[in-house]
Amino acid sequence: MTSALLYSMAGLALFAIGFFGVVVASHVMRKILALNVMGVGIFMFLIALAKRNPLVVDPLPHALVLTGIVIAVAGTALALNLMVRIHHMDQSSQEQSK
Amino acid sequence: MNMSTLLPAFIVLCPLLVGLAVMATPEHRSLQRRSLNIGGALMTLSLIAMLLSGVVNGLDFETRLPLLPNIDFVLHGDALSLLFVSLSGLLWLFTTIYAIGYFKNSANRSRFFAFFSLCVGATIGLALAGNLVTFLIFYELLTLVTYPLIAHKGNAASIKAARTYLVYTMIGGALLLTGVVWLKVLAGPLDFTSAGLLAELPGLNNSHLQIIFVLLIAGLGVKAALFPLHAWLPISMAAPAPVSALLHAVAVVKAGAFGIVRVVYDIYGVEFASDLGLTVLLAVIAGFTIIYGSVKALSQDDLKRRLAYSTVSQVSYIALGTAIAGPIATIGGLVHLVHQGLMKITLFFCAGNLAETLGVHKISQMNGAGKRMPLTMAAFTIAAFGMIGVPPIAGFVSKWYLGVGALEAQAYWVLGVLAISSLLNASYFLPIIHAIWFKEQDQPWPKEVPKLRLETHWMLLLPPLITAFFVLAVGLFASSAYSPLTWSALIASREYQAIFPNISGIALKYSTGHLWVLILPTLLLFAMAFKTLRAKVIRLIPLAPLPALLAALLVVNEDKVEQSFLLLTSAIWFIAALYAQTYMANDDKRNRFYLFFILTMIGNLGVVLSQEISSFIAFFALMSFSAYPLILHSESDEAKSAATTYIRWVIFSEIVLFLGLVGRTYYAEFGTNELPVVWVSTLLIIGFGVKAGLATLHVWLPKAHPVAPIPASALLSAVMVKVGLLGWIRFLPLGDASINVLAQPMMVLGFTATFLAAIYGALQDNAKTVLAYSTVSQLGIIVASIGFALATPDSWALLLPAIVLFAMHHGFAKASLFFCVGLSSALKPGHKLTPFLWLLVLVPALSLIGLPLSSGALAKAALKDATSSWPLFSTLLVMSAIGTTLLMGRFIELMKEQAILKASSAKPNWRLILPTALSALMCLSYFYTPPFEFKQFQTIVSTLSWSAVWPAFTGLLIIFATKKLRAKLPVPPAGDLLIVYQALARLSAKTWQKIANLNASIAQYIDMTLGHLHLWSLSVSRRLSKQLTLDTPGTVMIVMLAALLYTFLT
Amino acid sequence: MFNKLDIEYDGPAVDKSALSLIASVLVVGLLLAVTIKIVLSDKGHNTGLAPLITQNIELSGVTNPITAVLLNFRAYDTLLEIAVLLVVVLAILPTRDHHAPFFKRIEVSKQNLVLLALQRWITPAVVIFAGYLLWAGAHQPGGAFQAGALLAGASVLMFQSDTYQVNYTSFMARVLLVLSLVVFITIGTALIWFEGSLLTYPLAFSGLLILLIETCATVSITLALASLYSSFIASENISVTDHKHRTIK
Amino acid sequence: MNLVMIFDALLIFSMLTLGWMSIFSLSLFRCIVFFVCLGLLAAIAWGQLGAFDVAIAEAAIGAGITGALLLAAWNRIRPHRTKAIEPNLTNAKTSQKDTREHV
Amino acid sequence: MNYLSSSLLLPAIVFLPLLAAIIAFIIGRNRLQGLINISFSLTQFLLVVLTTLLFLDEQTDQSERYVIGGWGAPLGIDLIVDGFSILMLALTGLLTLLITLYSASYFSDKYNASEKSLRFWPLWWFLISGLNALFMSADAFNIYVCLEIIGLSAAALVALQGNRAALQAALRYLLVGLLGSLFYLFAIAILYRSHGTLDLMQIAETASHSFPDKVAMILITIGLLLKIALFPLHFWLPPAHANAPTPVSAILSALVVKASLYILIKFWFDVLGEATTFGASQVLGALGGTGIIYGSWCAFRATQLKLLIAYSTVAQLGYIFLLFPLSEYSMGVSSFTGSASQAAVYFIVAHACAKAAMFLAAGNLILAQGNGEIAKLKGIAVREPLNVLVFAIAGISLIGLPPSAGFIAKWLLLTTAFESGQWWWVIVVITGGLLGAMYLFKVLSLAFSTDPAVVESPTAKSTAPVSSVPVSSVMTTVALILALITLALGLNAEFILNISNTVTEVNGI
Repeated sequence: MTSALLYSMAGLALFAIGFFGVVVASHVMRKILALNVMGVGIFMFLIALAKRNPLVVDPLPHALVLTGIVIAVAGTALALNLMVRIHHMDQSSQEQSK
Repeated sequence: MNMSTLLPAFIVLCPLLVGLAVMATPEHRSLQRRSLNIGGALMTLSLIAMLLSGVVNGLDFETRLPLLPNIDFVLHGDALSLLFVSLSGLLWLFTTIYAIGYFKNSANRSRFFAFFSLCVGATIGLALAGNLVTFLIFYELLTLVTYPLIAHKGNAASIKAARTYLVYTMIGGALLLTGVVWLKVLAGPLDFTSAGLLAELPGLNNSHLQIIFVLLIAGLGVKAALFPLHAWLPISMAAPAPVSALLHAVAVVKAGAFGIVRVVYDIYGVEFASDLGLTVLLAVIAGFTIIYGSVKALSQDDLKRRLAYSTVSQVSYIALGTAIAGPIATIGGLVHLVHQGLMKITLFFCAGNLAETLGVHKISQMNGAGKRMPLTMAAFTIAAFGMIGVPPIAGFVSKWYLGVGALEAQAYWVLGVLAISSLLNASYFLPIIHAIWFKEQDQPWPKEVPKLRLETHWMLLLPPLITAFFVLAVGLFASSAYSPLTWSALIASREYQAIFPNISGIALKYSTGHLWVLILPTLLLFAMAFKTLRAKVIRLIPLAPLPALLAALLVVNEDKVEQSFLLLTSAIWFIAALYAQTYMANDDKRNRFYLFFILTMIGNLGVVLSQEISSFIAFFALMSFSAYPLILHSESDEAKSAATTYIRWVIFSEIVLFLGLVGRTYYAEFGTNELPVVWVSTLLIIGFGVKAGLATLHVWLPKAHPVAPIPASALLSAVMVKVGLLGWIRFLPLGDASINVLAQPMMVLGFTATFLAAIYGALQDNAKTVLAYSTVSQLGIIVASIGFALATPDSWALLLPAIVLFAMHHGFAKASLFFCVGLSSALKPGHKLTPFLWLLVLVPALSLIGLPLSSGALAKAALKDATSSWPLFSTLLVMSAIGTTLLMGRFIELMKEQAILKASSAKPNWRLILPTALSALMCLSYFYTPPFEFKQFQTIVSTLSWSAVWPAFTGLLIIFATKKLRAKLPVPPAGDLLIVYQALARLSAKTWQKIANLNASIAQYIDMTLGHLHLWSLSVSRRLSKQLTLDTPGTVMIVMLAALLYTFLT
Repeated sequence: MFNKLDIEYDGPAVDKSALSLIASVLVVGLLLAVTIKIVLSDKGHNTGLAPLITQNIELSGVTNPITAVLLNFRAYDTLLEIAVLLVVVLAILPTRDHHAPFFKRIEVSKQNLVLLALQRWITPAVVIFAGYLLWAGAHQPGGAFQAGALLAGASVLMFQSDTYQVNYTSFMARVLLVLSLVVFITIGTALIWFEGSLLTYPLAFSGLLILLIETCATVSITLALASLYSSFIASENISVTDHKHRTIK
Repeated sequence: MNLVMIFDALLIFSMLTLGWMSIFSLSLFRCIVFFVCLGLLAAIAWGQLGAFDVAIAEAAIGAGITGALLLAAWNRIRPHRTKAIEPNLTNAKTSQKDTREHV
Repeated sequence: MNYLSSSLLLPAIVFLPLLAAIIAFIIGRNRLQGLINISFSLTQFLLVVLTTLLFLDEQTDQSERYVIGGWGAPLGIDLIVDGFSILMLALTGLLTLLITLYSASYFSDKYNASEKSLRFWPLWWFLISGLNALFMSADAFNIYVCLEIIGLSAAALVALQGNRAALQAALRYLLVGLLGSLFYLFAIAILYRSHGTLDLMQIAETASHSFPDKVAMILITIGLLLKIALFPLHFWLPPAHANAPTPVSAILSALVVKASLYILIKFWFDVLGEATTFGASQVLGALGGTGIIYGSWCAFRATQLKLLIAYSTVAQLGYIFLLFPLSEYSMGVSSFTGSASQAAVYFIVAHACAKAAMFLAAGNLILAQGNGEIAKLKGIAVREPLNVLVFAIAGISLIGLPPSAGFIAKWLLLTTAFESGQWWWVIVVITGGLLGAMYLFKVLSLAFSTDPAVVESPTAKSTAPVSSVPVSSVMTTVALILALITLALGLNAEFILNISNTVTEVNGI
């Protein structure tokens, strides 16, 4: 049970929690958080993958994770922006309706 | 890419391009649109003509484009496709002209004409298709392109109609697609090969082929309006008239029928299909549809819906023709494709004209339309008669070949179907014709367009007239080189190759002897059409029969029977014409009388002169139908009821005759062993029996004769009745012994008629009815002698001249008696001429009774020695004289009463007396005329025997004895057995009514359950979809994940 | 799952419909068991591409293997990744007011001293450290993305005090945002001309080129991430009536 | 079970709990905070596993920027905004009740 | 290596749209905007045509590899172009050209949408570049990045309209997209773990019935099904496609959905062919079948025109998914070369053209009519005859009636179904066609009916206030061109089929 194996299992666990969260959470923010948690999970699996062989560290997964992180943040930003604009739309429509 | 590969493509492309071009023309540029349309139509027609000439002299035209892996888009011009292409090309031209006239100033015409030419383009493509896939492509294109046409008006009714049309055709298209794909997978590329593709392909399992056949036929059946799939046709009558004209006469409906022909012949091959038992299935469905369509048409009041239902039944003729696996039936089916197209398009044009100019949509509103729109209604009548199958016109040709084909394939039930459907056709077309011509206009036209120079816009009038002309021409010149009949025969010969019989025997050739005789009357007939010439023509009418009379007297003719009949007919027609000049002088409806007088004359002379079966039936039908207005002339109530009974019996006789003659021609041509000749002879006997007053079939005679004007009733009983006898002589196989089983009943019927008619006639109170009954009794004698001839075939040589002699005698005597009835006013006692007039009455009466030295005695004597081998016959013959004397005595009593009653002061009219005198003279001296050359003077003397005298005295004794008794007896109604028949008719009508409202209630029940089902399914779907908004898509996704896990890992 | 996207709803965290709860627990457990089984089975390639990368590291012009992979071996991925970032920035940027100046300093009356102090001390340190990170990327852990993110962090700090306003839709901002993608593409396509196929750096200049790309990338990433953040803060692009009352707790 | 193994186990356990809490904790603000902590712990974990580049990136972007964005977004959708304008309570309640079913 | 794999062409196809996006972003709002974009789309189209011609005349039936950075397969990333991808590239090129023409006038000032066009054009070009990159990429992770570009830019484009429904649809679309991509990323990780390389060809060589490969295949299938919107996971597609601006919904329905399908086909048949089982393909087929029925049923009951067309996309996708059960399973490995693949390829092309034409025509009708309500379309044929005609032609192709490309596709599908003996798919396809006819002619019958109440009465609320701007002729001609292409494809199947026939297994070099 090397530490890499432990981490990859943890990564999968995080992925599972994230997926469960996305399916079950009701609020949009929670869904976005869940998606990010899934992302962290996958990245942990990848990084653990890189260290499978204690002697040599495989740099490729690291590059993938780096790109993954940037994409994750981009996706989250867009989702949040849309959420806020929807909320703003509801607010202004409520003001008009009052 | 030379001409032979490009031509089919050009033909298909031309209408499609015209369609697109018209779609692009803006709405207001009507001239450009009109020129485009008509130019396109003409161009396509010329291309088709080129293709036609090419195919005739053997060139092969094929356009082949790669479409799908190992399937090509093939347009192939073979004989069958050309039949349909030329039909649609031709009718497209006329319908375009009609449509331009019809849509004078209505909205979005560009759209209409665009889709119109696209629709024709699709039809031509469909016709030229070389394999089943190309056929399918154009078949579906046709559906798409006809949808906007039906929905053209845009109102709720046409949208609903378009929707139903779509539902049916879409489902049909889907079934066809499945069938074609499945067949393609089984049998590879599906090119149409003339003797059937699947026959030779090895290793195809038959159950699959059967299912595929059912799929294909269901798919095509929708458009061919076979029974369960026909409901869209009547509903889509909401479309404008040109659409329903082209669609239901040519494009859509024919596409289905053409498809069935292609599938049965070029894909399955007829023998292979019949081995699989498929053709029987198709035949049954087609047969049922024919009957169902006609029955439904009966109950429709809307004209276009009635025509729609008649299309439903007519198209199934084609399917029936293909289903009966026989070359002749195929010809019948194929030729009906063209004929039905022509007839139906004429009918729809006329319906469109009525709707457009008078706003008439219902049949009940059509009374008196003939007067307002004579030409359109004439076209309508020709086409309607064609649909019924009246001989010379197109419909008859296809029914004829279908009949013979049915016999060839031993499918006797098909003959039954043909008979019933002709009966039904008559019963839903004749009332319309009656309403048009013979009823007065009882209500103002709903939406009348002001009357122009012509009855309606020339563009609306020309097409129906041309197509009507084509209907007539196709019928009359059926066996000419370029007629559709020869073309279909060519197709059938290519389909059947080896086993194709020579059909020259049953071909319809119209040829009569001494054709020049009919020229003068036909000229007079055409002259009648012009108002100005009408008065002069009426005066010339007596000259019409003279050429025939000269032919009878002067021209040496080896056929004695024809010469004698010709003599009788022409003489009586001449005398009647003279008589009519004065008799009808002050009658207001005399123009109509003279018109039909000439028509009947042509018919009668034609029948006598004709040498061919087809010309015989044609003139026979012409005579019987044109006699109807003569009977109806006085428009009184009894006249109307008499006329209706007369026409009903005529229709019945026509149909029975049709069957009889079909049987006779078939067996004359292809050997008689299969079906006993007895059946054919019975049919012929019944067919001509109606006309010749056979015992139970005579009921129309006593009602019709008294009602008609004197010259007409004279002609009716003297001459027209004899045609039945002529028919028997010509067509009954009197020589051979096989039908002597019929002799017994004939003789019994003959003599019962003679005696019963005499007794019944004696009780009548109207002079003409008495004479009518005397005709019936005299005819009884002829019937009996014919029966005798059947019993002893070898005596026929002797018997024939005797029968002819007797017929001639009866003709002249009865004619002069009828003429005397006309003189009744002049018979008052005390005037110096009355004894002379009484003499004119007594001479024919006494010769009828057969007193010595009279022609009657001579005829009876001839009969006696011809039937000497049977003593009973001659005694009965003598006894018959008693009956005749009874009738004559009663006649004279009535004449005396009338003379006293109408003792008008007017001096006797010479121009009436002269023709009666002439006929009385003819009655005495006819046997000196050339056809009889009686050499032995002593035969006349031999009539002086006692046997000729005692019956007269007994008759006189009975008259005086029963004078008082007869005064007390109530007068029995004129047509004796008619009451029985009418009761029977009422009974069957009641049972039919019960059946009708039984299935009406069933239909209602089905609709109700369907309605509930629909509502229930809607509510279920609403509830389902509420849950199914997948408010838990996540769970669904997870369930899918599980499913995939399972399938992947196990 | 996605049907109820309520934003105001502050109710219980879990979408209570029992069906989805049970099913999801069941299957997620299944998923976990399956994947753990994979991890334990441990078959498969134990070193991945490590040996291959170490062989080619000297050809790549940089010594840090991750930067080599990112900017040389899989340069195409990085290019597309920058494009992704740009897409999101573009989607979020407001479309109005091109004319406002790129950088504006506003004198705000009420100064939050702590914040001001923090800004004054930390921002320069962060900038220097980011520079170092960028430079060290070639041979030690570091690189464009990390430097860019760091600078973005600094800009977040700056925005808190509302003293600086950066207008991301001005021409200058737009050019800077797009700078890295333009540079990357031009270099890539130019290399086709010189070296025969896309993004093959010539041995001599590969180090230099990578550094150039990295710097531009850092600039663009900083601006991109800063604009992402500012879109939530800045009020003008989302006209919210409560502009005046924005108070920070 | 040397010291490093214990540290790893602790780290993993805390990351899992933080992961769970960042989705299903009561209030949204608490979720976001837990998520930022998760980001930091992840950075440490990457360090542990020898991926230093990624550790820095995770710390800067994963915890830094994402955290900042989440907080800013949360700030925009907090119900307090409406209280500031019309402080009456009904308004708050209505906003809560008015959770339209977005089908 | 021949000319294609070394020249500028392949990378240019990806980079040209990127440049176009950058320029559109920088120049912002000015007169030349429409013109520049049209010229870019024209050059893009010419490039694609050139590549297709080059690829065709090489007639080598294998695929062309383009090595980026000179590093070769496992280390660097390669671009690979085979028959199927060339066809998709050509399709993208064509649709880009036409829809750019359409949107040039759609976003012009006439419809006061000019400031929206600022944000539209860059996102549009990023979407196109993503699509092109995806069709050419031969590297698993590279596909992930392309999927992300497409997903994000598509979501942003859907949100362009700005009203609440559009934002809601965009958010849902984005979340679904992200979830799908994460599943895909997880699968790549597993693949990398067991195969040690990210290049598809090399993975294909060592793919086997092993457990990790199967799990990876499951994850990829689930992830991509989410993005393709197959039946049970289709909930996000109708609102997204209905609320997006017309050109966006056209490209979404025609191509974006097909991109993820292309990747699924690539993995299912080429890369992880070993790992797939017949049972699984039946599951996909079943989902496809129910999708056809359900999609058509919802389309029939839809009241908004664009929603109707969106649901018909769901239905049409069902048809393509019948490819999976129908492709021959010779000894367990299914290859993408049988007639089923021809049917699927033809369906994709036919559906793309027809659906794009239908959306554009619908857009024109809605612009002319003022609102998207189907009931309000009564009597539109009088005012907008050409657009109704285009709508009808596109509808005909969707139903699969003869003169159109749809018919050829349906024909090929039916022949395959019969040949492979799975006759039950025939029933599904036929009923699908009939249901399709139902909802198409529901609209057409309204367009034809001249109900006097609506047409003449000026007071009808719907037509009066909303200024129904006359539809610009450019937009109608574009829709017409697309419809004519559908018809042209209907007449000759050889052209498309012999391009796609050069589809080979990725591992068979």
